[in-house]
Amino acid sequence: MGQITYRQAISEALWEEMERDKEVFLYGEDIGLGGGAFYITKGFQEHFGRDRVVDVPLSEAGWTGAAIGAALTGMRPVIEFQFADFVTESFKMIVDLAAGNHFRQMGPVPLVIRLPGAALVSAGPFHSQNPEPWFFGTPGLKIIAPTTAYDAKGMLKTAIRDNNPVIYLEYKKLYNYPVNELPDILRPDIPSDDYTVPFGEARTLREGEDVSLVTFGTTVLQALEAADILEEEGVSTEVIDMRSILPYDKEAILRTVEKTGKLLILHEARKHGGISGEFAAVVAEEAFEHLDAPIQRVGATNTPIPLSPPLENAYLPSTQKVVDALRELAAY
Amino acid sequence: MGQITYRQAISEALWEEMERDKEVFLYGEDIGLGGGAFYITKGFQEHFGRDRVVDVPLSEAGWTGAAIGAALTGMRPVIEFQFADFVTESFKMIVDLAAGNHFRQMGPVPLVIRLPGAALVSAGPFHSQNPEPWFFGTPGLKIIAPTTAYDAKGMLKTAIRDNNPVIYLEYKKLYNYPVNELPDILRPDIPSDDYTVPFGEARTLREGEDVSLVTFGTTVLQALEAADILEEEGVSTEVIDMRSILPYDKEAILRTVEKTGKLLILHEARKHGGISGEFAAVVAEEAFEHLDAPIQRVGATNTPIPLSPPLENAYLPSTQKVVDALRELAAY
Amino acid sequence: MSETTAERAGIPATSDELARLDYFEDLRDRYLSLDGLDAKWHSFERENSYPSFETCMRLHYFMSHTRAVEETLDSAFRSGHIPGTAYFARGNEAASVGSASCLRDEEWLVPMHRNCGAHLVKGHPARSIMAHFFGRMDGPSRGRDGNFHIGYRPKKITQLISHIGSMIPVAAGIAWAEKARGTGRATLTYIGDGGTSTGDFHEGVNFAAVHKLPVVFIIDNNQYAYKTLLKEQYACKSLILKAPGYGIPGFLIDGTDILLVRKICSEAIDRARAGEGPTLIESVTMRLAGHSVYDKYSDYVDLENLRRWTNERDPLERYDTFLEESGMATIEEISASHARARADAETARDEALKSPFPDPATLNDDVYAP
Amino acid sequence: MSETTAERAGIPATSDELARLDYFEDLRDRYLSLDGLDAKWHSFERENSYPSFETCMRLHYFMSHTRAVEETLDSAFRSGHIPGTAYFARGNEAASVGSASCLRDEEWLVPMHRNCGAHLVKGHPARSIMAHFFGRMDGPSRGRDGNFHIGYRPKKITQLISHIGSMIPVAAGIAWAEKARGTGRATLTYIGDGGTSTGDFHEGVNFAAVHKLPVVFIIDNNQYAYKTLLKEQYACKSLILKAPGYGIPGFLIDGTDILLVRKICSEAIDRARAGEGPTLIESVTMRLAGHSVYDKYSDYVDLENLRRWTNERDPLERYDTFLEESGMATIEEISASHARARADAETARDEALKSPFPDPATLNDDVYAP
Ligand SMILES: Cc1ncc(C[n+]2csc(CCOP(=O)(O)OP(=O)(O)O)c2C)c(N)n1
Ligand SMILES: Cc1ncc(C[n+]2csc(CCOP(=O)(O)OP(=O)(O)O)c2C)c(N)n1
Ligand SMILES: [Mg+2]
Ligand SMILES: [Mg+2]
Repeated sequence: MGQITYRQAISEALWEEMERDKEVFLYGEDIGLGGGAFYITKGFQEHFGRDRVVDVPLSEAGWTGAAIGAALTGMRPVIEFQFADFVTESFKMIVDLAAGNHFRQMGPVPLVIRLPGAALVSAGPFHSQNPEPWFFGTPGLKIIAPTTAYDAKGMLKTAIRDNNPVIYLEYKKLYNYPVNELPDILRPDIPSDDYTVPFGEARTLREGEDVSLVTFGTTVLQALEAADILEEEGVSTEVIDMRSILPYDKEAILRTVEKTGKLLILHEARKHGGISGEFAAVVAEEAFEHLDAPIQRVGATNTPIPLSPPLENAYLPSTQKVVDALRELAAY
Repeated sequence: MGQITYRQAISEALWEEMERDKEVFLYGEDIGLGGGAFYITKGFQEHFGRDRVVDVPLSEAGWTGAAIGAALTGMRPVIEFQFADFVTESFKMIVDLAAGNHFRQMGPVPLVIRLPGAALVSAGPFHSQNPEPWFFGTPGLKIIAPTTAYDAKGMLKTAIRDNNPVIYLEYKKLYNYPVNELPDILRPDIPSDDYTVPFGEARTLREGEDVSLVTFGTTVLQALEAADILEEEGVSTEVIDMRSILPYDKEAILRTVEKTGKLLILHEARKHGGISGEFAAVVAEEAFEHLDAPIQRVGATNTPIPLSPPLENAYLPSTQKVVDALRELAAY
Repeated sequence: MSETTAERAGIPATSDELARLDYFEDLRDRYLSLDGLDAKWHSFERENSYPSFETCMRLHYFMSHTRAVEETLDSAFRSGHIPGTAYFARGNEAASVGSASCLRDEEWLVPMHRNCGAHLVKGHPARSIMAHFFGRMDGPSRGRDGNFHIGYRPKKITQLISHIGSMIPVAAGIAWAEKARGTGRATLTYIGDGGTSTGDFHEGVNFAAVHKLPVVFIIDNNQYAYKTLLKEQYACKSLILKAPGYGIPGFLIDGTDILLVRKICSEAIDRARAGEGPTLIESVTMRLAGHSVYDKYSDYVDLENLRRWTNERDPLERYDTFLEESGMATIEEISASHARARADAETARDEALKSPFPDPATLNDDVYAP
Repeated sequence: MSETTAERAGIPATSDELARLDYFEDLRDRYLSLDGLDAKWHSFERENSYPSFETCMRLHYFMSHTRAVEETLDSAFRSGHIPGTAYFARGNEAASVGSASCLRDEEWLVPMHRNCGAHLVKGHPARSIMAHFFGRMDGPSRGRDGNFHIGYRPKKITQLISHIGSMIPVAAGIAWAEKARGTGRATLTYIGDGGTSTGDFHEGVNFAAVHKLPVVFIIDNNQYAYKTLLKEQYACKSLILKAPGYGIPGFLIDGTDILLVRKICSEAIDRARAGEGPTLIESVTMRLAGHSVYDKYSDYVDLENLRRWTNERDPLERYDTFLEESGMATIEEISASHARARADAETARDEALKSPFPDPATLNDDVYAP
């Protein structure tokens, strides 16, 4: 039992799974000798050898395809993209090749695709993207978005043991986030024993009566801050961390809407074309009777991600924007 | 003035634009000597020469990138993917390179991306896909989905004259659809003079009072059939062809919801993760007060596209499914 | 700069009988015209390396069976039994059968859409292939896919996706797994002349070269990529000139000569098994039919040249002649093999047509693996 | 099979002084060790082809200015003026300046992230580069991007996207437009050793080769791709062995020797202008600093080797020595050039720091072109 960073959690999950199952191996640029851009696999190559921690040529489509090939033989590759943004190089391999393989009766593709994504400070248009909207509509894929170290570790283990291609979103901003600066609810103790966290189950971070706030990823932090602020104003906000995006916990969304009648969906990705669209549509279809107010969504503005701080701040969702939306809903 | 097929309309638009502006040129596999997989450019190379109708190596990312390069110098490439499905090869080039270029102050990218898409009969998982969900969330792109020959011709001209990358969806099923089998509303006369059709304006195919049906692409046919059936049952359906998906005519959607209070969104792409999610979310946010029933959506099932006829039929949206949804809405 | 083309074109790592520097001048044109090829391509010393009678007849049966299966499918298509389209590979029987016949049962085959013969010789039953084409439940994809987008797990054959090039990295990855597990097994894959232009080809071959993987890449150069000519596809004189750029050996062979194909491929596969890394083989053939059943190829091919290839380089006829002239088999033995090959194809079709269409209720099965 | 490696490695189309067959044995190791390179790389007969004094001093100024601009940016980073990160290219000054100095004003430059020198010599003002790094309105992207993701339209310089390899097809397409318009202009682009592994590299070079486009591809082989070594990146002995596989000429050069770079590049650019098609040039250098300002490169580089390259192959020092020893310039002239180069960099920084940050209200501008 103890407290570790999000980065350590990912690192530990990889290490433990590689110890547990020798068919688990890693492909990635600079992950061997260099330990990876974010040092997730520092020390791995010394321990597991060059055949299981593989520095690959700069060719994402090639090694994604190779990982799929290895997975077809029953191995369990975990591939690291240096930045989530570069997953566009392998789009075809993931969406066309890996995702439908089992449906086409060609066997499972146990593949974990690690994507260090989302905004850090001023990382610019190609080192800050939220990739989930690109993949969300593809049956056969799973998409996971852990925000706590506990979930990061437990869900990565689940991903590695899953027999399907899993897109595992990592939040660069959280890698080295000081544990003691996190709200308590975001730092559950990590068991010293092996544990896993199932996919498809949302986690209620905060119970509330007046408004529901459904989110995932980096904006979990803003959601909690905003809920605190609203609390002081006498508005009780229920905050739900989806954690798993595909499959997603539809029941959890419908339940909270049933309870509060008011829904705000929040994510770092752009609002336009974001996953919140699907969530809102499902609620508008299946919980229409329970809605007491327009469904609101907060996400990034509809522009590419800019680099310069004033622009980046204007682009990203902020606690203030969340507070405003919650207030509006509460007042409705 | 006259009637031509959808395929002829596309062909004519290309021909006339190439005559009008010598900076317009074509890249595509087999488009020169062979006239393309669907014979859209048959006879073009003889007339315009090998420098303007270019048979390219089998390398979509390469020639998409090359087209972007040419566009940066002010030329106006129109690129043909043999099937829309293969656009995944060029995903990065379109989403990362072309789309944000103007935002990054690096000048316009006047590029038209022609994607022969959607289901034909039993074309299987890789020759039947609806690509728009992959691109819908990318600012800087435009996405067009004409269903009449009139729109196909007029919007392709608009696309070629536009200074932004435009994804131009073509429906293989409509290419050679016999003109006299189309409902009148889907075969407006083609002017003999040059004309264009603006982006971002929906077209009301049928006025109605009870239910609104918003759609685009191949399902326009099913929408009209279903509306006929409902008419006989005394339900009046308003049918709207979006035509332009990005930008899309939000006002047209909000207006029809205001009028009928009941909305069905229909497209051939999968319902889950389809563009209908965004449309529904916008309505749930901006026209909530006007909604008298849950927003319904009909689209393909949440599986990859299968080939064998019984499976393909089960997969695709059908007139029956549209009728059922409309009935349910009307009865609500 | 001094320009001595022969020096510059320096051909690396081809089998000595086949590679001469001056040989690569305008090779792309020569493929088409056949001029000058005969003398050199025949110089392969087959006498010293004839396979056994059984092997020779097995190869014969599978080449003939391949032709028969494709012709049977073609007429099934004309009778409306095939939903969608179909690609055939008339002219590529020797290249497919000769190469895949070198694989062991436990080794993976990663075929493309012109490798019907590879499927068959690797053990994929014709009935299964036909049921797949017919969209039936007994096809390996249970109706989810069709055409030569087909694999067969019981015999370790992968299914390609349509996106050309994609399977090259997959083959490299399978070979990576074999190497990582130390199995000593080789992997065999194919790519078209068009496919060599894809980024995936480059990334996959490079990956295999860097990791010295046990994989053999055969370029089925049938001189067309749909309606695109070789000169619109690449500018080098032969595609094996790509081999030194990956640091691997490359061979150029006449893909209509099954014994030559088999000899070079088995050497390459043995090197792979021995841990000596990948090999690139360019097998030159001619696509003797349209790109697909829908293709009006007379619109764009050089018909005179096609006629010459058909007459002079039909792999089956060449092999019939060889078997007979070498005294390896009698005319009767040869005819009996053809007859059996065809009868088996027809039986397979009849059986496949009895397979049911998939129940729409199965549509949602298997999107996810358990 | 007989294995005579030298024959097989047959090196095509390299300049005669630089290419010897046996030269390519283990070249990747030799790059690292420097062993055996000196003798041959110095054999270039410069005496016959010295540029004019003015040109020599212009090259000197821009190499020195490049170093000064990057060092100024580096210290600006340490002072917190650069949001995000920054890549520099210490060691690549000769390759960047020498090559891009051959371009005419009206010709396009398609640089990568180690080509600061190419920007500067092509006419991109240091002030603009710095404002870009500082995230200011006066940078060419108005704060939308930063680092060496930078272009400059007034001087026909494209902006790269981060995805390595993507710009190779773009350069080919620009060259395609030049050819289509019959301008007789060349296009120049760069790619790293790592970048040659990308599918885009392959597709773009092939496209240029097939269409004989007026473009020159320079491989900036600085022996590292971030933390990845050459032997993990490719298995051939030299990357110019890829040239014959595309049917284009290839040259291997010492990228720390600016006059050599300039000579070979200007020949290649002249061939492009004359309609003779693309050229591939491998310019070997060493990345003398970390991958980015955040990189702890001492973790993974061979420090002894780095020290040798720093001492023996610093492009600026080599050129200073050459200018002096050849009598081309006096020590005073050389020092004055350095001083001006640095003063200009510092002035540029001071001016750039005066540029305002973008107003958040501008965020939504320009998503679409009018
Ligand atoms: C990425 C991609 N682009 C386009 C196509 C359409 N297409 C199918 S086969 C073919 C030609 C392939 O040529 P080649 O690789 O030479 O193989 P061949 O058909 O001649 O055996 C093309 C362009 C495809 N399947 N995949
Ligand atoms: C497609 C892609 N994958 C990964 C990266 C991350 N990345 C940035 S630079 C770099 C190394 C590039 O090496 P090389 O091409 O040799 O250029 P160098 O930095 O050495 O000049 C990597 C892996 C990237 N930018 N693009
Ligand atoms: Mg071919
Ligand atoms: Mg490098």
